[in-house]
Amino acid sequence: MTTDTREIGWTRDEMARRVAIDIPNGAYVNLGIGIPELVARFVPQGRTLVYHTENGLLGMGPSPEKDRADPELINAGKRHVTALPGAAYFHHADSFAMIRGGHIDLSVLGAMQVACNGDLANWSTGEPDAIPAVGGAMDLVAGVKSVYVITQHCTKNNEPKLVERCTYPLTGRSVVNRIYTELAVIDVTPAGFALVELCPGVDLEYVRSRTGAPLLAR
Amino acid sequence: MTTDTREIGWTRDEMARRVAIDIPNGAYVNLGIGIPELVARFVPQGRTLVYHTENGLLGMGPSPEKDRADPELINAGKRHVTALPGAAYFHHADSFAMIRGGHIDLSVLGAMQVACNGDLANWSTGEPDAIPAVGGAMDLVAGVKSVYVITQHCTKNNEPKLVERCTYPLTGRSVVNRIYTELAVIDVTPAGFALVELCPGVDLEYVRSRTGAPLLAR
Amino acid sequence: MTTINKQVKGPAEAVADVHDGATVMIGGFGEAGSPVELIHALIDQGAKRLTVISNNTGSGEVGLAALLKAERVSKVICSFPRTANSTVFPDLYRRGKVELELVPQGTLAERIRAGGAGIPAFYTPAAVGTPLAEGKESRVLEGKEYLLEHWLRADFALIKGRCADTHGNVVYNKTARNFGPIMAMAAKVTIVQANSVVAPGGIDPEVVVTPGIFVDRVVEVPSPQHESELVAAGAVYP
Amino acid sequence: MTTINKQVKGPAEAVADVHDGATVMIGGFGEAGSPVELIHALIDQGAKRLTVISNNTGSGEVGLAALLKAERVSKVICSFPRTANSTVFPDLYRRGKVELELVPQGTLAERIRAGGAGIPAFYTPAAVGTPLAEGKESRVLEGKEYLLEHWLRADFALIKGRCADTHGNVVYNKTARNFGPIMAMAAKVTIVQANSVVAPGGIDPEVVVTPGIFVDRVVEVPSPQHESELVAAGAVYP
Repeated sequence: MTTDTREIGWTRDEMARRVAIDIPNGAYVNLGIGIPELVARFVPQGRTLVYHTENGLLGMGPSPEKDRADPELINAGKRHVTALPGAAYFHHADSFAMIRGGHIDLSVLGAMQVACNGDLANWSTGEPDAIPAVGGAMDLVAGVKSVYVITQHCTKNNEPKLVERCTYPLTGRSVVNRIYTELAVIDVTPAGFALVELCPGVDLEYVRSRTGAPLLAR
Repeated sequence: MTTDTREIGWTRDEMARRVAIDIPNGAYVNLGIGIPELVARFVPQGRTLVYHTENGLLGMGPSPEKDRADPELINAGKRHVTALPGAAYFHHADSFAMIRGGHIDLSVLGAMQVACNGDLANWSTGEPDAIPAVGGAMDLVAGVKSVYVITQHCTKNNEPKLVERCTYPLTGRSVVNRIYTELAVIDVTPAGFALVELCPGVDLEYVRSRTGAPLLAR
Repeated sequence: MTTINKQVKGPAEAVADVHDGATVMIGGFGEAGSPVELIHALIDQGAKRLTVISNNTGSGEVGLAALLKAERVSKVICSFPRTANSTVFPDLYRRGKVELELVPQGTLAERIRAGGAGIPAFYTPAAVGTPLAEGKESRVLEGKEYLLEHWLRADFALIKGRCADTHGNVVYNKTARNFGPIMAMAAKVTIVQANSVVAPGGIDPEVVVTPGIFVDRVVEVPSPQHESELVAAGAVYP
Repeated sequence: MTTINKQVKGPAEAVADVHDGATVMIGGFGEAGSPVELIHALIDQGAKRLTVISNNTGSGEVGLAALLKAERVSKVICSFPRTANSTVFPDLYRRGKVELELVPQGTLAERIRAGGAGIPAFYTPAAVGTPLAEGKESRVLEGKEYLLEHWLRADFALIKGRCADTHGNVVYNKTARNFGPIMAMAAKVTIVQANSVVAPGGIDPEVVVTPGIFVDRVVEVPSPQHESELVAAGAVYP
């Protein structure tokens, strides 16, 4: 069930499920905070994914029952998690060696803006009174093999998040490979945004009208 | 007992014992291959030294009884050793982090030549058909807090090992703090070699005659 | 009989010599691994104008947040100074009471590790092309752009372990390990609070995470407080 | 039920795809940690013109020395190519049959670790002012001179562990750990021989030394041979 109230397009859960379909068996995956965390719920039957959380655990499992939570077993979002058989704990330099060294297959992140050249902005609005906080996002996009973004297609004010050029401060340059929104799955290609799949019931022109840069059909 | 046949000066065991006297309780010590290894036998009563071997062990103990040797528990000289209570194993990058990061208090090394500015040559004669091999010596002299050299005062051909300037390829520049030979204990100071102690029965002029650079008396 | 014993009586003794103006690394990611008792002892001790290197800035008004609230910290070097229930740092920052050096988390970890390993500087791809690259030297290596980053070292490190021996060997609890092992390497004086302190031999040498050479003092805190429980209970320190 | 299983049948299958011209990291310090069975399988497999990165060059005519003797190696990157009972490398080197890149041991370890950690280059004080600094970029940082050193990476790593699980997590035996954990990080394909291979959960996550993410294949070799015993017995491989 979902509390999502939009009229067309995938729900958040459906978006997360759509991401999960694209992740191959045995992949090492880092999930960002927020919507990306949902992806872990939808691993297709017959696949095993190994979740990495940058605070020092590979083989992260689902939330524990409440009375079994350990305040020292948490994920990057500071939520209680579990460790599955085959897990390993390690320190922060080793954890980011996994990230920076290209050992993580996939990072699924949220976004404020994605540009058609793959630039990502997801850490700061750049407003003067904002408390800047970057966490591991810049290391993730610079290091992992593939970066998928999962995000609503537009902001609450209906401004496109998929744009010609990011106006918010960048997290990384030319780092995003694929974008999952409630309307479509879109690749970032050398020619710009390219449609992979439309949500059933959504038409291409509508997606284009909600996108701030040209969208190639395949 | 010693098989040493020189007529004057300390035996090798006495040299090693003289080094040990200068090492404070609780020091972390790396011993080079050869004469330096003898130092471990002479830790003064009431002191505990923690021996580091760069192949991944802190808390190295003496050789095991023969039937208890493990071919995978060895020191940098590839000899069988033991691990004392309070020991720790670690990998090579961590081991040299201890060395390079200045965590090891003292390295005791052999030498081919030591110059009066502290330059050390102990890895290669530079001869064209020699197989060059450096091991961890360059990392040790660059990283540990103090470097002591333990060596015969002269070569077998009676050439001084304490010299104005090394003619052999260097291991490190201005790295030696103190030298222990069969004749004397000598500091490397900004003014050059300076006598700390003579072996009983050895006189200063004799040591000077065997030394290739000026030797200051204190 | 070993004559090495790094155990000190309590948190107060452990942090007694932290001086005004010191740089202090404080372990933890969120509350996991946060050495609450050592931080509280540091508040009691009174050292001022500290530079704190830590991934976050604490929550509520206990632990690291309480140290900030007491205005003992003039600069914070961290990756993520906001968290749930974190109001102290944002307030001080907006009022210009504390300086912030924001560092990507992996760069923060690597700079600390470099400090411990004697590597004064290294190249990393993180933050290239972003505002955090401003003023930094960059270089193309094998066709890709990298930034030059410098080591971080500290006067003191405050760390929480699960078990330590009197030689200073430490093992951790689950994801509370995080910054502990690298901060232990990078500080002149490393202070570890552990749920238990045992004799040498009490920790298998194969499973030691932080070898004793990196640790100067260990203090036993058998039942450490958890930040989230303190915050939930409305606790304020002191 | 996990659908990840990195175990392969035997050493031959494990090294089957090592190609001519590959760069191969081989773990071990002297005989401790030397993956003798994997090396012998590599000799049987026949790959040529290899670049081998390893601390030493083996002894007698077994293991790494046998690989050299078979003239499969065109270049060695190591810190100490001489040891007791080591005649194969010196002979090949004097005859100009093998190239040598001599690297200080700590720089070798750090270059490998850098390769695994995505750090393309770093500064180190080791070898400053020595012949091994020739041709290297140097730089003064905080008043001290350092050399710029570049990462080392490999196509394959051959490593010996004590126990591995089918996800690739590894623990080691005593000082046989040495280069294993960092080489596992730095190779595209990391192959581990272990005395035993267990199901996930068979190794406590707190004591894992090499997390499975760094390992591609594990092979069980229940009673591995020791180089010194083979040499003492006059063994020659193949």
